[in-house]
Amino acid sequence: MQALLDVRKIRQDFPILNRRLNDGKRLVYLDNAATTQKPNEVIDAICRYYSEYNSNIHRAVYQIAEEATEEYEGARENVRKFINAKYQEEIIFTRNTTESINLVAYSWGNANIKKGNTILLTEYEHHSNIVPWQILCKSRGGKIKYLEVDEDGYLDLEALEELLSRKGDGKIKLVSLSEMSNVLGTIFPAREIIRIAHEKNIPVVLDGAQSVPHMKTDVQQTGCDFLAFSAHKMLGPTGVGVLYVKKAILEQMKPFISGGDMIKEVHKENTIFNDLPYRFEGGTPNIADVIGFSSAIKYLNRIGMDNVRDHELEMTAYLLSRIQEIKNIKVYGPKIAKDRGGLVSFNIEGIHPHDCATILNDFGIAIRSGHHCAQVLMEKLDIVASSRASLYIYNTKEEIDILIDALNHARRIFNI
Amino acid sequence: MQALLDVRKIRQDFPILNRRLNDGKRLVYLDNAATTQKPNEVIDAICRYYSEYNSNIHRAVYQIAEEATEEYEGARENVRKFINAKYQEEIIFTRNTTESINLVAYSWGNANIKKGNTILLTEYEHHSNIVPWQILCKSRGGKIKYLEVDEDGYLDLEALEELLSRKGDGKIKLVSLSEMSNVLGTIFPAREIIRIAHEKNIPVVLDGAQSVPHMKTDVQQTGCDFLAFSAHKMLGPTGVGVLYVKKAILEQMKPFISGGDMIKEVHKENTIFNDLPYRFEGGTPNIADVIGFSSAIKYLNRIGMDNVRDHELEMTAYLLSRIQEIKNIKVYGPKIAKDRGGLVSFNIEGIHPHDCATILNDFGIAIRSGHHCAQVLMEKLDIVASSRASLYIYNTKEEIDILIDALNHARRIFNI
Amino acid sequence: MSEDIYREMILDHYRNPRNKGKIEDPDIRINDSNPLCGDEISIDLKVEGDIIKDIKFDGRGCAISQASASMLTEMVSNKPLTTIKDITKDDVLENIGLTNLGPARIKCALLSLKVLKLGMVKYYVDRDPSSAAQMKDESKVF
Amino acid sequence: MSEDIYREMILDHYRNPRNKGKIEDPDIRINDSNPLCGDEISIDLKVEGDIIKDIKFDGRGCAISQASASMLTEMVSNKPLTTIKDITKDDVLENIGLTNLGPARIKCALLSLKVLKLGMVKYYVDRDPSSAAQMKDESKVF
Ligand SMILES: Cc1ncc(COP(=O)(O)O)c(C=O)c1O
Ligand SMILES: Cc1ncc(COP(=O)(O)O)c(C=O)c1O
Repeated sequence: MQALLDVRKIRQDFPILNRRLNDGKRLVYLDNAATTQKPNEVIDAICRYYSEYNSNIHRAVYQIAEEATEEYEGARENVRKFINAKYQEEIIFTRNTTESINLVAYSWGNANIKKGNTILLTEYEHHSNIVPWQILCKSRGGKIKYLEVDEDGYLDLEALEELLSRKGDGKIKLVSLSEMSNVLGTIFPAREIIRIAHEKNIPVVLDGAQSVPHMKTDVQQTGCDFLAFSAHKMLGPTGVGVLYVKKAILEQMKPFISGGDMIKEVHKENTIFNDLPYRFEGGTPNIADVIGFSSAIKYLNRIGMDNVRDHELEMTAYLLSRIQEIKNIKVYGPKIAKDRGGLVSFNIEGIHPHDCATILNDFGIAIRSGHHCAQVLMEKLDIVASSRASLYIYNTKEEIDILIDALNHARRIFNI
Repeated sequence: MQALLDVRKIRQDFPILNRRLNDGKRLVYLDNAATTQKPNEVIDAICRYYSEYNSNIHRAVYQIAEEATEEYEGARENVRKFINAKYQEEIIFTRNTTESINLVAYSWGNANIKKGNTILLTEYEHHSNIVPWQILCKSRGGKIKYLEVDEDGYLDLEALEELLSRKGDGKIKLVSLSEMSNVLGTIFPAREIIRIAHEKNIPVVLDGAQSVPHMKTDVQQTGCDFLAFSAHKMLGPTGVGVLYVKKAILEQMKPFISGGDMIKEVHKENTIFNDLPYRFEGGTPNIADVIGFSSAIKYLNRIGMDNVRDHELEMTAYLLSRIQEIKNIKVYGPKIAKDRGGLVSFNIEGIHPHDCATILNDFGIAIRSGHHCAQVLMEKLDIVASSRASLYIYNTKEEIDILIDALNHARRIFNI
Repeated sequence: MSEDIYREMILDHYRNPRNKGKIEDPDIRINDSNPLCGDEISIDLKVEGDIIKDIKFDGRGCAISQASASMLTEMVSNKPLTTIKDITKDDVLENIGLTNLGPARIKCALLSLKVLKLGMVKYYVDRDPSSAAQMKDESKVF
Repeated sequence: MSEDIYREMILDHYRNPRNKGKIEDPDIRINDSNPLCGDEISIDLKVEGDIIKDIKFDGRGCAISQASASMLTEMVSNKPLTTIKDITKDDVLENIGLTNLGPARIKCALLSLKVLKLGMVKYYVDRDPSSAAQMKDESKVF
């Protein structure tokens, strides 16, 4: 079989991968689920904006402002194509996944969730897909239900169907779930879940923070009503998120962040809001980083999202098999690599994940340890924290080997 | 008198000032009230972050994450010092001034504005300091009053005192105003206004979008309860704003954007929020740009904000006097340069400001034309739009001369 | 260069706009504004048996938007209402002789076309509400 | 290097924590968590005439936070409650022999001190609510 990605070449595009750490070690970056590294062309796009045509957009008629507007709106078109949305107006730029979900909770939620309504989440959701709904429900008198996740990290679609069929007081008004768990790694069958929900006329918010960066996304195929994701988890800069909303729904939604740029006319007593999508982008946007994000998307397109997925699948299978060699290790989530995105969470009995990460740092390895903003899941798993290694296009089997050696070293330090 | 700033040297720090436009003309950038240009060291700080220590902050224990956390929190300390806030916890990073004001409207406003309460704004406010209050008042049953601005662009402090003294139904619960008008250029006596308001126990929001970049700010001296401003208007990157809130008030405020990073513990039914200021920064922050902003502040500190102000005063006086040579020109705002920040808005009778900007673009001049997000003021002035030239540390008298020549050329084209 | 934009013809239509004003008791009255600059254009139409019998525009704006509106009214006057469907953005730009405007100024030039198309859609939908879905995209200009 | 951190003393306190558990009917019971990792520490105190007569801690956490809590309880046991005021973050770090921790791990090492200071403040404020303002900053550790 032919190599899926030319990883050696890809690595040359990422300046940080040449970084030498304090003790001269090379960086082994395995925290991609938290944020990914950035290729030169993304960094360059940002520099070029600031060095050549930095200016405020939409409202000015001079040359550099027109250039900036064109690049900014071009980024919107690139995002539209990347997730195969039907209309550009369906793409709203936010700061991150978190703000995208908050936008839905404040704007759609306040208008549609009433006393006694229930919102269905799952037990593996990220805090960003829990807390906004808790706050909404507290203010509107709604309730939250959590769909259970089983031992191996799967959902029970029959239980889902049963829940969504409930009438009267327990009726579900909205489903919001992550397409891929940032702890278990499970990829959930979004299309199937949405089909079931839509049969009962229940809209679905998809948290794509972990899925969009790692596999092909097609909002028209999955049919999701809302999709939230972050640029910084897919080679793009910090400070940019996306919220996709189906046009028919977006047209009914009230503005969230209000002020400059999202209005058509402001009078003392009332305001006429701007057309879509501008109505939802108040104030000077994060112009430079939206343009940088556009470059990240171009980079991913060039590689091809199917190749990204295939590479990660190969790496994940290798990581899964090697990590299970380690004594007293507990690995969370599906046993089968193809049901997973490119991350593996684990605990070595007797070593707290924090201590594990500190020891790994001696090897130049960057992994995450903690609750991964998923404390509801941690409670379910009856742990406080776990370690997580997460992969992307530039990771190699050699790096996984370094990780395994380091974990064994940790066992020796702790005498386990 | 000695030159205030070594403008020639400063200009070398800004790569965009070497930009040649389509027709070979050099850029004459006079739209600084919309956004300023960025010096090399700000651009470099962003590149360095992405090339050397890009990682998610606060929650990881590996080396580059600790470096990033340190830089990010160091930026907070730099902002604190820059506006002389008492505590670091009082500094919240947002996307821009607009989001900062929305945060106050949603979090403080929803808890404190009740049916019949009045919020006092002024007629010259930017849409970002009007629309959030309109939306708040609509949902809470509150009212907005606009303090009038006179012919020459000043407020009547006696009228203010009278308004703030009203009891019962017309009682004012909050004052929110811009310290400097982005159209009239007037610098308003914030300290005096806040003193009057505080005598009646009324808190004050200061929109510092135009003032903080151009003059020394001291929140302990002015005593404002809230201060909002944007990094991109003071040499910093797009995508970063600041909200300062007095600690005693902030402690009482509920979160706005909720999700990862702003929590201490999340359970199925409830959440314990994180300490200040993290409680107000949900999701992955705009790490790179906050660090870039920190560099911008260092740059401004090195120049000295008093020198910034003095340079602008000199330029503004020159611009004001030269522009009045032009026939049929109407200049808005104070006649006296020292009552102004570094911007001048104007209209030439018979030339729509849009057409004016298009003609100026032929000269490489970037100025703004339009309603400047201040349509309430436009209605008051009985115009649809105006042109605006706005200055910063790198602008020179030669550039002002080019502007004057171009305006005269526009008059010739339009035969006026 | 702006000399190419502000030719005599544009300035003439700007200073002496054709069909400027209001129609009393119009069959269609519609307006929209350009959020870029706050400029507004309203258009009144008198329609007889599908023919545009009278058209007037009103509003404040720049030379480009005003001249463009003025020329557009001349272009459709006494034509069938359905011709509006077929007018493209390029038709308008060619008609006023401004084919190389930047993206910001293009919106000025096309505001009147946008308003006119909105008016036509409104006219048909008022008469036949069931056509709303089908007419939805007819008012798209850019 | 982590070998310097995970020395025998730390691992010993981690595996065999001193004063771990709960006090029945304590004079002070207080807890806090580290938002970084979700680790929790609760501390119970028995105070007699201003002397800490008994102290126990409980919670789950990493070797550093557990060892640090264990050593801290030894440090203040049978001391006057007011000594807690004077314990600095450097005292704790020196006591456990970890003076070069990074900013993230420092929070692990200091969580127990933070909880202990919170407990002391609560004790005094419960007895004399008017002291709240004055005690406000006493619980600051970092
Ligand atoms: C006075 C004033 N307030 C608020 C704003 C809004 O700033 P931003 O677009 O950065 O949110 C601006 C700038 O446009 C301004 O001039
Ligand atoms: C599943 C999931 N949802 C939401 C988020 C929040 O993303 P952000 O911090 O970019 O808002 C994350 C990432 O941390 C995530 O993994």
